[in-house]
Amino acid sequence: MDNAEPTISVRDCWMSFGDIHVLERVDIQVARGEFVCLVGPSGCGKSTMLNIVGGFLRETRGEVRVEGAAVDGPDPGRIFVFQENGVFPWLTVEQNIGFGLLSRPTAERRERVKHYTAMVGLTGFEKSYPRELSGGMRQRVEIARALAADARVLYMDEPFGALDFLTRLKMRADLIRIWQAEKKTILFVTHDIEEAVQLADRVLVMTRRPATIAEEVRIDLPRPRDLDAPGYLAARDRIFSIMGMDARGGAAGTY
Amino acid sequence: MDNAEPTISVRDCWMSFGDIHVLERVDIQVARGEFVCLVGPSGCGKSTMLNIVGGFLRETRGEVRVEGAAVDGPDPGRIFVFQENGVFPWLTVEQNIGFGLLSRPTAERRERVKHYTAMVGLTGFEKSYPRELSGGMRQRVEIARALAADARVLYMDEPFGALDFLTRLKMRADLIRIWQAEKKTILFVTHDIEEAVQLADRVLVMTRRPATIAEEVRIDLPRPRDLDAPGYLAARDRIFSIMGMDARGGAAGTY
Amino acid sequence: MNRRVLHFILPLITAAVALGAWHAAVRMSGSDIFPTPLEVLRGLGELVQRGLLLKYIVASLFRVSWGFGLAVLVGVPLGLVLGWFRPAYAALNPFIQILRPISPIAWIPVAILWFGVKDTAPVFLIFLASVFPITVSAMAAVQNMQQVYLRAAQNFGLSGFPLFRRVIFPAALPQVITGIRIALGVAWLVVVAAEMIAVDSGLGYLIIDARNAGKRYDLVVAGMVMIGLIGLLLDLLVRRLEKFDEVRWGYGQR
Amino acid sequence: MNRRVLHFILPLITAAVALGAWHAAVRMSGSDIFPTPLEVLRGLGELVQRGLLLKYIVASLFRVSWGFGLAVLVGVPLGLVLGWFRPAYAALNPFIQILRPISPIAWIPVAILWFGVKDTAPVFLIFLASVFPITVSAMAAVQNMQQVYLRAAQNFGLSGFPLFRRVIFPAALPQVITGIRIALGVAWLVVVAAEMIAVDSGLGYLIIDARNAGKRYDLVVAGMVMIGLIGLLLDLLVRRLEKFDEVRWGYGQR
Amino acid sequence: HGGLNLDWFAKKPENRQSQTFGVGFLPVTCHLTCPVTHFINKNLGERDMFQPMRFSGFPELKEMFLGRPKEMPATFILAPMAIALREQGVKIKIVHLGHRDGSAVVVHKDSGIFQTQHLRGKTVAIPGRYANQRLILYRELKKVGMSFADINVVEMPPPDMPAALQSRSVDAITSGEPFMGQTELDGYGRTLWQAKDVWPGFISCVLAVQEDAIRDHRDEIQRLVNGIAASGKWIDQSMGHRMDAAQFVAKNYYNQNPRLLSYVLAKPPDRVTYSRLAPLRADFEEIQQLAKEAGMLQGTVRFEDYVDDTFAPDPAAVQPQKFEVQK
Ligand SMILES: Nc1ncnc2c1ncn2[C@@H]1O[C@H](COP(=O)(O)OP(=O)(O)OP(=O)(O)O)[C@@H](O)[C@H]1O
Ligand SMILES: Nc1ncnc2c1ncn2[C@@H]1O[C@H](COP(=O)(O)OP(=O)(O)OP(=O)(O)O)[C@@H](O)[C@H]1O
Ligand SMILES: [Mg+2]
Ligand SMILES: [Mg+2]
Repeated sequence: MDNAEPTISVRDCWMSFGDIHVLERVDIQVARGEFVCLVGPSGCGKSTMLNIVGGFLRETRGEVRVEGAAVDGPDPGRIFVFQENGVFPWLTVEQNIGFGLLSRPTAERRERVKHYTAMVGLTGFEKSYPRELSGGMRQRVEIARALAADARVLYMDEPFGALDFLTRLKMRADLIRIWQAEKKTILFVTHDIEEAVQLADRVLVMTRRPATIAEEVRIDLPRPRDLDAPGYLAARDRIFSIMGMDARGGAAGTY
Repeated sequence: MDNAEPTISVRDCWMSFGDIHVLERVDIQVARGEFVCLVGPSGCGKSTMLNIVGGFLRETRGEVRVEGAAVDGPDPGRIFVFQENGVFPWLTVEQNIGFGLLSRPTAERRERVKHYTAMVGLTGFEKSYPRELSGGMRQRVEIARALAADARVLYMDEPFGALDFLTRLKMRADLIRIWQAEKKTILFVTHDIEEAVQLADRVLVMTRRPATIAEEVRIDLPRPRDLDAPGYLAARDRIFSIMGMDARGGAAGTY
Repeated sequence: MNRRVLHFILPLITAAVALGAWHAAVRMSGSDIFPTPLEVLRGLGELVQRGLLLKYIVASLFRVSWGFGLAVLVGVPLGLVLGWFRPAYAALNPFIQILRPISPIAWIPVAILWFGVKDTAPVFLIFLASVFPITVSAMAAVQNMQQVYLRAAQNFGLSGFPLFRRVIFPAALPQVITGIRIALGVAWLVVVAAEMIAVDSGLGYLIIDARNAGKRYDLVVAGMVMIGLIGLLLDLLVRRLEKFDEVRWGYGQR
Repeated sequence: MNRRVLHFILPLITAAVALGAWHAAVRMSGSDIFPTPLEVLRGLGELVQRGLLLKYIVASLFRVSWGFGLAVLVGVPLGLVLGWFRPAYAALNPFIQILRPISPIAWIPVAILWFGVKDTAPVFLIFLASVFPITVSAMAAVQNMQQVYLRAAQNFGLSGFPLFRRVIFPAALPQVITGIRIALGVAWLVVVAAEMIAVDSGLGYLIIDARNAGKRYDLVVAGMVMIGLIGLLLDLLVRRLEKFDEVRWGYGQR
Repeated sequence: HGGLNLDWFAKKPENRQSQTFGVGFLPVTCHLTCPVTHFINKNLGERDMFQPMRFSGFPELKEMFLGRPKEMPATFILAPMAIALREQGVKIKIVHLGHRDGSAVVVHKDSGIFQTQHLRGKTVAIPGRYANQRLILYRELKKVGMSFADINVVEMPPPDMPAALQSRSVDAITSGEPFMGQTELDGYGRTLWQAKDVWPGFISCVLAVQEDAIRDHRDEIQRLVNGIAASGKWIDQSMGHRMDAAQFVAKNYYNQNPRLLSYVLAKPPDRVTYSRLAPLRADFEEIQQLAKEAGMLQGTVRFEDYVDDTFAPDPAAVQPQKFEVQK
């Protein structure tokens, strides 16, 4: 941790939905400009945690501070990329990507929209409606919309889940490039361990429900990362073993 | 190829939907008991090819023979696992898994249903309805249903797409075990190159639309496969390069 | 707890306000043609005393049950078949669409001509009004059925009637039930029109008869209130159909 | 090409068969009360000659436009608000559900009492019949709106009226339009009942007047046919609303 | 549909259709002789000769009469409508009258309408295009040199008229009783004129019968006509009978408040009368003439085409039934 206050600071966070205890004693610290991945088994509470940080849910107990203030609802400076696709189906690609920019001057808005449309490879689809796009393309619209809004912080909840394999690889590389260029703070949820290891500075591994952070794995590899490098493979296998699996798929526990 | 006729034999298959040419001159041979994966970019025509072999679509031109006869509609001896989940939402897990077994004696049916329910880890959920299950669990129901029907041939169209990462690994291992034990012939579609390399005897790589088979990669590794083994990594990178990408995600082409 | 309060107290408050406003409006208008809520209540009391209320309710429900029941028996199979066989759909759908917007009132002469003025005629009108929504929804249900269910069923060797019974019918059922629910609403809505035909019981008859009886608008409104309440109950009742495990999958949040 | 043939030829064949059967049935019944198709056509011709058909169609469409238009103006905002504010919903929904099943015929005395015998009264009845389906569908549309749209909008700092205009309204629109479509069907369906109130034009009036006019059932059936055809046209027309890019996402195959 | 047993709720077993036939009526004073005849016959223990069938409006009544003549070969119906049906080729005949007088034009008591002339430019509600009230109105307007062009005529089912007048959505209403009397009883209606005063012997409703029935069932029709003639006399015999009729008809047949029927049958007692019910050529020719002028009828049929007066007994010779209501 820096000596500055971390951008995201979750301390002793608990969360229940009625009788369902989802989170127990979760602590998360994300420094300014850091890229942190949250992995964990399906249904453990990753989305719940991210929604609390994002201001869409309120924790049952604990302290959640972002950018120096207690979280009290969503904030346009911190944009969420939703697990369920949140692209507005009644707007065109262009209008969706520009949705967060309506207060900007028209010229700047047009400029930014154009830039991010190109970045996610949707040039030529500006006037298309989401229903005319594939699931993967829709996901890219949402990512472009989040990036275009020029937020300081990005919360991403399995943003690449709907993409096909090749596009997923491409988007990961793009995200890293943008993150490096624009110095964003990113908290990224995924259940794909390979993905976490490819992307993150640190990977936080959650336990099953009621979830807490089991362990933190720091990935000190240069980017772009070589997927055959021993460091990469070691980090990956370490997370597998924390989660009670080995990479060959032999189950060490139930699922 | 063996000297016996291959179980699946596609020769010079062409397919168009109206003006959209999807397949061109596709040749596929799958030997009895072989596990073949079909990979290719999204929308290239993998599902179309599989549906032709499965008897749900008719090729525009070419010869498609399965188990020694020209394909003329679906057949209960050759079960399809659909990309869109084909589990019947009005039946319980148990009833779904037993759907293909209604002509069998009750005792045998009950036995098989129990066995495959356990195999996919759904024991305890026999009386549940699909809507009460997660997407991954539903997918497992469909796989169990296909396996329980005791088909000689399985056609699987991205069957693990909806599963979370850990379950996916587990299911891959299970599928390999079943395939080895029951000597099924499997034609498996995926866009996940890692998955293909983990599973297949041979990987057929399709080009983008209009698709044909670009190349075939034989994976002669023992199972269970070590994901860090050089042979594994080499095969994976070979497929990446056929598809015009490198594993780091640097795009060698557009998407 | 809080939501409970909301859903019990608030409607009561609204009811009180509405009844008060109604009462005040009648009083202020100075007219004594339109009844106050109290007069309506007294009218209802009178009906109960004369043993008519229950009789009328039963009579209307009886007619609706027959007309609606027949509509279900005819509409569901017809709709399923039309949804399945394209040529049948092409041949008949235009006529269904033309017959659909024709008011039951317009059918009264036909009903009398065919069935006279016994209970058959109102039953026929109720049948007519409800058979079209049912047919159309069953038709749409089959046409919108997810292809993958059909393919899965065919893969397991189903065809002909077993395919229909084991897959097409259950796959269409949620939407069919929705159609049935709408149709029951319609059937109950037309009970007034249907009972314009010379019958001597029923809530619709009550309204028409009360209009004929000179200044008995208290009974007219009493009839309206009863129809509204029973309509609400019927709807709640059919909604229970949507709760069955076999069809609940069809109604989730989109 | 083949499908074209199916969809043009088959209905024509059915029409021919149906008209033939109708004609034969009337001839065989020996009764001359019910008209043959030819007589209906002649009746229509007579109406055209007397310049009444167009006038009646316009008059009915005029009343329906007003009643239905008002219903849209009232129902859509009301439904959206009720869908959004839980307490408003809790307070008012039960009454909407009770008022909904009450037939427009039952409202006739009330309509006369309130609006007299000008065009206002039928417009009121049409309004009443169509405002409930619209309100209910707008209500449901907001309640069923995907949470993620709301969250995304809030994330971008929207709230209050801009949130309503830019997200809630467009998100609800497809279902609102479906409600509007159903309501237009209902509005057109009740035109006959509405025109039972002292008016002297309209297709509903045509039917009622023809029923009063001794043996003019050719005109009754002519009125029914016109209502059916125009109802079909109206439905096709509103269906076009569902084709707009802003709402088409809401109607895909499930 | 025979197997559905939908008659479950029928109060009286209707399967006696073979012996008795239906006679249509509406719950209005113009049709009073129908229930009275039925009631008296029943109470005198005579064979049920007909089944009164109540309707809520003329369209349904006419549709039954025309569409299912075997079940309901006779009905009380508006005289011009019966003639119009005959003009349209329906084989029916008027065999008797149902009543005389019993109509009025009523205005709101606060309105400034005191003479027919005052109706100029006003809205007047009439029951329908074949209602005799249209004729009487036409006749009165003509007397003062006016025509339909000078007023605004709207058609409205009589049950809706009192409310329309009370809310002053129309300026005047005219129909049969008891709806006119009701406005007086409730205190907002003022009679402009009674039919009996401006057109003595005014006829609105008659008993019409299918010619097939006249041919095949002469005896039954004769008995029906005799019964109606006799019960008409009976009603007119004493105020006591009128009050009794108001009671039992309101309760058993009309489902109305007896007070209302008592009022219109008593105040004044000759508001509506039930003697002199034989159809007379002069009456009908006047009706037909007026109706032709008013554009209601073509005038293509003659008296003997649409009236069969062979059933009607001489009014002077008719004796009222010997019947008193048991108190
Ligand atoms: N609104 C809610 N009400 C009740 N329970 C909820 C609610 N939201 C989530 N849960 C429960 O909380 C648990 C955690 O859900 P969450 O969506 O956070 O998991 P997740 O880790 O994101 O899973 P996945 O990887 O499948 O997205 C689940 O068991 C879920 O059923
Ligand atoms: N019924 C159809 N009518 C017209 N075009 C179709 C039809 N089915 C598929 N296509 C087109 O054929 C192409 C191949 O589709 P297909 O589903 O086979 O691709 P895929 O390789 O399975 O893609 P994915 O990886 O996304 O599942 C696509 O461009 C699609 O638009
Ligand atoms: Mg999640
Ligand atoms: Mg596919």
